[in-house]
Amino acid sequence: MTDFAELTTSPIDIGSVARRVIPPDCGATVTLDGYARGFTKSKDGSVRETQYLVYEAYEPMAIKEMQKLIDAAKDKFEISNVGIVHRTGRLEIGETSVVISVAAPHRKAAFEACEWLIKELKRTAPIWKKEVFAGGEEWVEGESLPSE
Amino acid sequence: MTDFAELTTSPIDIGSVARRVIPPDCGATVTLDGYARGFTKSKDGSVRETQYLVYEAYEPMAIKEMQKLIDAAKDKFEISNVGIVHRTGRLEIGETSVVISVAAPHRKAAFEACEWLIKELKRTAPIWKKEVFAGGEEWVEGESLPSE
Amino acid sequence: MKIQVLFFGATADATGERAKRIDVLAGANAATLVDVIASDHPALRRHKLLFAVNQQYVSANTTLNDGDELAIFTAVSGG
Amino acid sequence: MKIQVLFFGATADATGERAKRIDVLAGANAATLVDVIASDHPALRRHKLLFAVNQQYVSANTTLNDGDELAIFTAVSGG
Repeated sequence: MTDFAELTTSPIDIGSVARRVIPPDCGATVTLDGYARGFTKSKDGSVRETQYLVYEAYEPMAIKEMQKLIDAAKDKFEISNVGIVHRTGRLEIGETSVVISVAAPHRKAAFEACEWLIKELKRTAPIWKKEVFAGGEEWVEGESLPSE
Repeated sequence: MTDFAELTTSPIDIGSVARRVIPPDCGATVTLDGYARGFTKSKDGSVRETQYLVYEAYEPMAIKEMQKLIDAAKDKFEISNVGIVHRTGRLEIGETSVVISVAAPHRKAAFEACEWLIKELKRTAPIWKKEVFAGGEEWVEGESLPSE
Repeated sequence: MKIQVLFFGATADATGERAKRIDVLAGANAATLVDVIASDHPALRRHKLLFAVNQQYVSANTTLNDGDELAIFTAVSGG
Repeated sequence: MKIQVLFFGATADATGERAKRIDVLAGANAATLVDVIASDHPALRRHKLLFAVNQQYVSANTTLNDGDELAIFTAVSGG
């Protein structure tokens, strides 16, 4: 019944994240489930097959940044509860990397807040993704900077 | 890996619905989880406590209408897969009544399609909700008509 | 001609039935059937009604055919 | 003054370290520390760098204080 921002090295169960944010006065939860893609586009436009991913976090700061996002979302949108769980360590293709669940009395606010939260999380949470492919690996560098 | 539209009298596991729509080329799934509210507002504006809900469906037509919505959503938005599961029968407060999961290469389309699908499902799928409260029960009549 | 009429939720409560086979003259539409049924079950008229024939939404004045399945129900409230 | 410097992902690979205590003169900022570290690990300069002091984003020219924790990393890519 409270908000939460967590990192975990274990597989994430989407349903249990969604369940934890549900207060009895709400009608809807919107959940974003991001996961490891099997194919990624390189900077030169070619598509390559990813074997697995590794996520690394600056853990205490990542938790703080996620908590800040939750506070900001609750100011900005009419929502009741937010839960964010981001996985770290090695992820196989298809495994969930991040789940964001937003409960709200009206679903429109839940959709808007969830979309805003994932956009901001990708911009500000100090977490990095390494793609491991046949013959190499590469830390992905984000496109936008937190101050932008 | 295919779309699905189902009715069930058993509890719905959100995570397993979301998992079923994930193709390997997608990066995000957006899931709407609607559930039985504990309090509802009557037409006169007063709030009353609901004890439980009963959902009834015109089953073959409900499945057809949900499948039509999936087809329309896939025409309208750049999405890969859609899963819809609606529960029928008696639901306790807090239990999930409907789950809609949309997988897409880009999350924006998944958010838009999921929001559109729940709005349309509430308008067109032949399913009715009965609220049972202390001293009575009432079939809820929708606000808008499918032809509107 | 014979029409298989189905009721759900509020219309099932209003008529006390979930399904009923009704004989009507050729040319009948959903509105005709409501008139027939409401003569026994006037409570049906308290609701704004929607119609589906063979699991497709239709308007009240769509002509029915022998063997059609006509569902009579109120505005939907799933989700 | 002593600064605890942390590296993650690409910057950990570039420096071959995850954490390093560095002694610098008062008045140093993140840019100063990058100069010190890049003299041993020039690969660090191949990246556009971001900085956090005591787990808050700061710009490269923010003056550091004794005992600060300075994280040096590339644009984030979680989610």
